[in-house]
Amino acid sequence: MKMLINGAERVIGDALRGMAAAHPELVVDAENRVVVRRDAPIPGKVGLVSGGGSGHEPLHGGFVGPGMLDAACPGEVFTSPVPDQMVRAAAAVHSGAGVLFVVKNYTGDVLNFDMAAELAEEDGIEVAKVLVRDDVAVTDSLFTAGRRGTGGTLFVEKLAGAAAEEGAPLARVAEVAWRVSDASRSFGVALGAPTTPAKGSPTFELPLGELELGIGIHGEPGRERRAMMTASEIAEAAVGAILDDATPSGPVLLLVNGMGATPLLELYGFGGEVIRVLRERRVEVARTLVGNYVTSLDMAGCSVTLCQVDEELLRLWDAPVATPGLRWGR
Amino acid sequence: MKMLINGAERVIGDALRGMAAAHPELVVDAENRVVVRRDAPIPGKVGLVSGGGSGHEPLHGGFVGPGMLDAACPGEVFTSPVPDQMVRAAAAVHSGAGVLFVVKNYTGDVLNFDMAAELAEEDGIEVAKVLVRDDVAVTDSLFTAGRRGTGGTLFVEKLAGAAAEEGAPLARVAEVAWRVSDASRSFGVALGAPTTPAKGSPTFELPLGELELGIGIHGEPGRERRAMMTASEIAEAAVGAILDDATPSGPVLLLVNGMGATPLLELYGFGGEVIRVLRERRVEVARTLVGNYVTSLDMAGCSVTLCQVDEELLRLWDAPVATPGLRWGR
Amino acid sequence: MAFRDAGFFRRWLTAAAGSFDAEADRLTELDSAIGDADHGSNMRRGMLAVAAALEKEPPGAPGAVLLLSGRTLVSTVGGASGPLYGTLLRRAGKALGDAERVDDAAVAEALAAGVDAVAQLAGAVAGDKTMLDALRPAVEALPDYAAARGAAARGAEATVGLRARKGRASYLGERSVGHMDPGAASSALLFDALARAAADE
Amino acid sequence: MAFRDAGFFRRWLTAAAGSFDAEADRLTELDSAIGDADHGSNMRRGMLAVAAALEKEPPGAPGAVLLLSGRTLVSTVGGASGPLYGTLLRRAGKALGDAERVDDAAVAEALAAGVDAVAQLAGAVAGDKTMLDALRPAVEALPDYAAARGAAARGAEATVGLRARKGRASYLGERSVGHMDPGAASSALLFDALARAAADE
Ligand SMILES: Nc1ncnc2c1ncn2[C@@H]1O[C@H](COP(=O)(O)OP(=O)(O)O)[C@@H](O)[C@H]1O
Ligand SMILES: Nc1ncnc2c1ncn2[C@@H]1O[C@H](COP(=O)(O)OP(=O)(O)O)[C@@H](O)[C@H]1O
Ligand SMILES: [Mg+2]
Ligand SMILES: [Mg+2]
Ligand SMILES: [Mg+2]
Ligand SMILES: [Mg+2]
Repeated sequence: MKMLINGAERVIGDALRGMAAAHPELVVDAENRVVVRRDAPIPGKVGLVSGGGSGHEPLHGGFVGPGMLDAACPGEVFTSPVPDQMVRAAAAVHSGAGVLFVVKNYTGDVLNFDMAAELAEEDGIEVAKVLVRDDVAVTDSLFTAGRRGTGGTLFVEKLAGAAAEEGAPLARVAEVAWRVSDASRSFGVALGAPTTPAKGSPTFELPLGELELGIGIHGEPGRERRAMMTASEIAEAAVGAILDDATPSGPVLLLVNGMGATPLLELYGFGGEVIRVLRERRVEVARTLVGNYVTSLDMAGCSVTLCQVDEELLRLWDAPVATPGLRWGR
Repeated sequence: MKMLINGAERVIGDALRGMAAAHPELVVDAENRVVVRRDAPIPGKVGLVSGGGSGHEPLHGGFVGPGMLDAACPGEVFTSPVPDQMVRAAAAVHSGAGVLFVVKNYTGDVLNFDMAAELAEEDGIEVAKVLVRDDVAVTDSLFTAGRRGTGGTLFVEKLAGAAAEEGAPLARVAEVAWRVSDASRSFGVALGAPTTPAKGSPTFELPLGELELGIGIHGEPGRERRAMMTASEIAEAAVGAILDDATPSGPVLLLVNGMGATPLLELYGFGGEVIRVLRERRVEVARTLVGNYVTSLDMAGCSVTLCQVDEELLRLWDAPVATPGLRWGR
Repeated sequence: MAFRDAGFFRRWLTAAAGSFDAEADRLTELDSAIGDADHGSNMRRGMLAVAAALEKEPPGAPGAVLLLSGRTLVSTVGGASGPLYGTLLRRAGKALGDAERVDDAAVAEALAAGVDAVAQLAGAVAGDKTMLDALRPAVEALPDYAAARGAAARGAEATVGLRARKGRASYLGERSVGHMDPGAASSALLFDALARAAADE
Repeated sequence: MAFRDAGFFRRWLTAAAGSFDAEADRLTELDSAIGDADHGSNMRRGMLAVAAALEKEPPGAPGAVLLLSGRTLVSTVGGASGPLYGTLLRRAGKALGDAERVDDAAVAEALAAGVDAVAQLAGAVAGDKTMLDALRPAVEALPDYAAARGAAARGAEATVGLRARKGRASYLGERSVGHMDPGAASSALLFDALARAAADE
C-alpha cells in the first residue's frame, strides 16, 4: 500500500508537526502529543479534553479551539493515547474550574482515561468524565464491551464545548455532555477497509459486490456482510437501525459522515437519501452536517448520526465555533 | 468498483438534491444544475459564477455563499457544464453590476463559458471572465492546451469573492481575479487513480511502488511516473517544480490540498514537509490551509498551491466567508 | 447526384446515436488512456438527446435538423466535444438554409463549412491529434459518402502515432503517442453512420 | 526452589521484548481479523521501551524491575493492552516489595496478584476470549515455568473457539469465533520468554 508518509513510525509525529506549522492558533506539542488551544487556560472556564487513536481526523485535534475542545491527545493510529498525555493536557487547560474528559467507549480509551483521571485528581485537578457510546450496531449487553463511540463524539464535543465557552460550571458541562451522549445514535457502513501504516494492507477483505453493515471506525469488520446495496437502500438500513433503537420524540441534529475515501459527491447523494428516509419516518431534522468528520483513515463508507435536541442544545449547536475542522459564527 | 450511489446516471442529480436538503442557505436547482446563494441577486454587487466538471467537491458548489461565489454550475463528472447552466446562473445572480465567470483553463470549460458569455451578453448582462491556469506541471506553449486550472481556483474564488462582497465594481473584481490567477502556482501528485461512476474502474493503473508526478484533477495520468517517494521527497519535488517556475518575491498563501482519498493525518504530515521546504527556500508563508478542497473523486494524492499576496490580497483572504466548504469570520 | 431531405439527416443522426450508445465504453476507454474517461458517456448522452429531440418534433428541413441537433449537443454534452460537435452541426445547418431538399454537393459544402468553424473555434490544425484529423479528410472526400467514411476511419487510426497538441491529451506530451484520439474515433463513427444512411437510400 | 534477582527479571523482559519485536506482525495480523490491527505494533513499541528503560537505569530489585516495566508499558502502549499489561507488572512488582532476591513461590504469588488486578480492572472472566484466558492458567501452573509456558500457549489456542465478550472483538459477536485472541497470543509470548529465562539460569 502506498502512503503519503515518511515511514510508518513517523506518521503521528509528522502530522503533529504539520499541524503546528499550519495552525498558529494551536499549541501542538508533537513530542508529548498534546494539542492545546493557544489561549488556554482560560480563567474560570472548564477545560474540555478529549483524545483517542489517530486516524479519525479531524477528530479530535481538529476540534480544538474556541467553542469546542481545549485540548486533544492523539494516540497511535487506532490506539488509545496513554495517561501521560491526558494528564499533561488536563494540566495545560485547567484554570481551576475543573476538566471534562470526553471519552469514546472503547476498553482502551476508558482504561487510559480512568488512569489519567486518577493521576490528575492527585495533582489537584477536578475531573469529570463523559462516555460517548452511540453506535447502535453494537448490542449493549453483558456480552460486549458496550456501544462504541463514533459520530456522536462530534456532537458531545461541540455542545459541551459551547456550554463550557459560555462559562458553565463543571457539573453543568458534564450534564450537557451526558445528555448529548445519551441522545446520540449512529450507524456505519463500509464499502472498503482502511489500511493502517503499521499493517500496510487493508484491515479486512471486502470483495467487490459486498459491503459491511454496522462497522466501527477502527477497521474492524461490521455486524453483517451483505451484497452491495444502493445509496438509497443503505440510507434505509442505517436510519432504520437507528430508529429501531430509539425513535426521537423531537427535532434532531443530523451528521452524514464520510469515512475518509468516499467522495463528497457521493456523500451528498447519500445524505439526500438519509433526509428522505427521515422525512418519511416523520423525524424533523433541525440541522445537517455533511462531510468527513469522524473518519477511519482511507476507509470507503459512511455513517449516520442523529442527536435529539431541545432548544438549549440547538442554541449550543448554533453557538460560534472556531476550530480547524468545524467553524462558524466567528 | 463499489460506490455509495444509486446508479452512475443519477450521481449528479442525487448529490444536488442532497445539497439542497442539507443547505437551506443555498438554492439548489437539481434539474437545471445550478447552485445559487439564497440572498442573490444582491443589489449593486457583482455576481461571481463558476463551474466545472463534478467530482472536485467542495469545488465549486461548496464555495457558494457570502464572501465567495454567488453561483456554481456543476457539470457531469469531470465534464465541463453546458452554456445553458451558466446563462441561468448569470441571470440568477445579476443585479445590474455585471457577472464574473471564473473559468478553469480546460478546452471544454473555456468553450462552454465563452458560448455562455455571448448568450448572457445578448440578454443584457455584462460579463467578464478570468482564466485559472496555475498548474506548473503543464508547459504553457503552443504544443499544449495551456496550463490547467487546479488548486489556484480556490484562491481566485475566495479573493475575488471577497472583493465583490466589499462592493467593488466588475472591472475591479476582474482585476483582482486575474491578479490572483497570475500569482498562483500548483503541482499535483497521485498515489492512485480515481474511479469515475461512468467508467467504474480506475482511470489509469498505478502499480504498487510507483507514483505519478504532475497530475491534473481529472484522472489523467501525470507528467512523469516515478518510483514511490517519501512525503519529504514529494514535498521537495512539488515545491521545487513551483519555485523553478517562479520564485515568489513576497509572502504567499499556501494550500496543501488532498485529492480525496488521502487521510488528513497523512496530509498534515505532508503539509509539515512542504512548510519545511518553503522555509529552507526562504519563502514566507502568510496563511496555510490544509484539507480536501479541490479533489478528484477518490484519488489518492495531493497538490500544493502557492499564491503570492500583497497586503490587499491578504486582507481579502482574511475577510469573512460563509460557504459549506470554506468558512470563517461569520 | 442524389437529393437529400430532412428524413435523411434524421436517419443519419439517429443511426449515429445508436452507434454512440453501443460504442460509448470504447470511446471512454480511449479517453481514459489520454484524457479524463468521459468522452463516451458525453457523446452517448448528447446523441441520445439529439435522437429524442428529432423524434419529438421532427424538423421539416435538412438545415433545421442540423441546427436542432447542434443546439441539443451544446446543451447536453459539455466538455470540449459539446461545443465542437455542436458548432459543426449548427454551422452546417446554417449553410443549408431553409431548403427542403439539398443535393450532395451542398451537403459536402455545408459540412466543410462546419469543420472550418470547428477548426476556428478550437484553434487546432491537422496533426494536432484531435477530431479534426478525422473530420478534415472526411469532408474532403465528400460527396462520396463511402470514401468519407474510409477517410475518417484512416484519419482516426493515424492519430495513434501523433503527439497531442490540443485538448487534455496535450498535457501528457510524449506520453500521448501510441493512443487513438477519442474525438477522432467518434468523428469516424459519425461519418460511418452518414455512409450507412446514404447507402440505405 | 530457586531464588531470582533483578537480573533474572531484566533478562525475562528483555527476551520478551525480542519476541514481541519478532512476532509483532503476527500479533497485528491476529488483531486485524477481530480487532483493529494494532496489537503487534502496540506491544512492540511498549516492550522495546521497557527493554530500553531497563538498560538505561537497571533497577536493583525484582519488584523495582516490574514496577518500572509496568509504568513504561502504561506510558507507551496505549490501547487496552497498555493499562492491562501495565497493571499486571505493576501489581506484581508491588507484591514483591524491595527484596533483592525472591523465591519462585513469591514470583508465582506476585504474578497471580497481577493477574487478579488485570481481571478486576478489565471486568473480564475466564472464557471471555481475552488475555486472561492465557494469563490465568499460566499463573496457576507456576512456579513450574515450563508448565506455565505450556498452559499459556494452550490457553491462547483455546481462545480460537470462543466467542468474545470483552474488548473490540466482542463487537463481532459470532464472527469472532474461529480466530485466536491477539492478547492471549501475546500473553503466551510473555510466559514463553519467562520459561526461557528460567531455563537459562
Ligand atoms: N482544441 C481542440 N480542437 C479540436 N478538438 C479538440 C480540442 N480539444 C479537444 N478536442 C477533442 O475533444 C475530444 C475530447 O472530448 P471530451 O472527452 O468529450 O471532452 P473533454 O476533453 O472536455 O473531457 C478530444 O479527443 C479531441 O478530439
Ligand atoms: N476487557 C478486557 N479484559 C481483558 N483483556 C482485554 C479486555 N479488552 C481487551 N483485552 C485484551 O486486549 C487485547 C487487544 O489489545 P490491543 O489491540 O493492544 O488494544 P485495543 O483493543 O485497544 O486496540 C485483546 O486481544 C484482549 O486480549
Ligand atoms: Mg487499538
Ligand atoms: Mg471531460
Ligand atoms: Mg474527456
Ligand atoms: Mg487492537
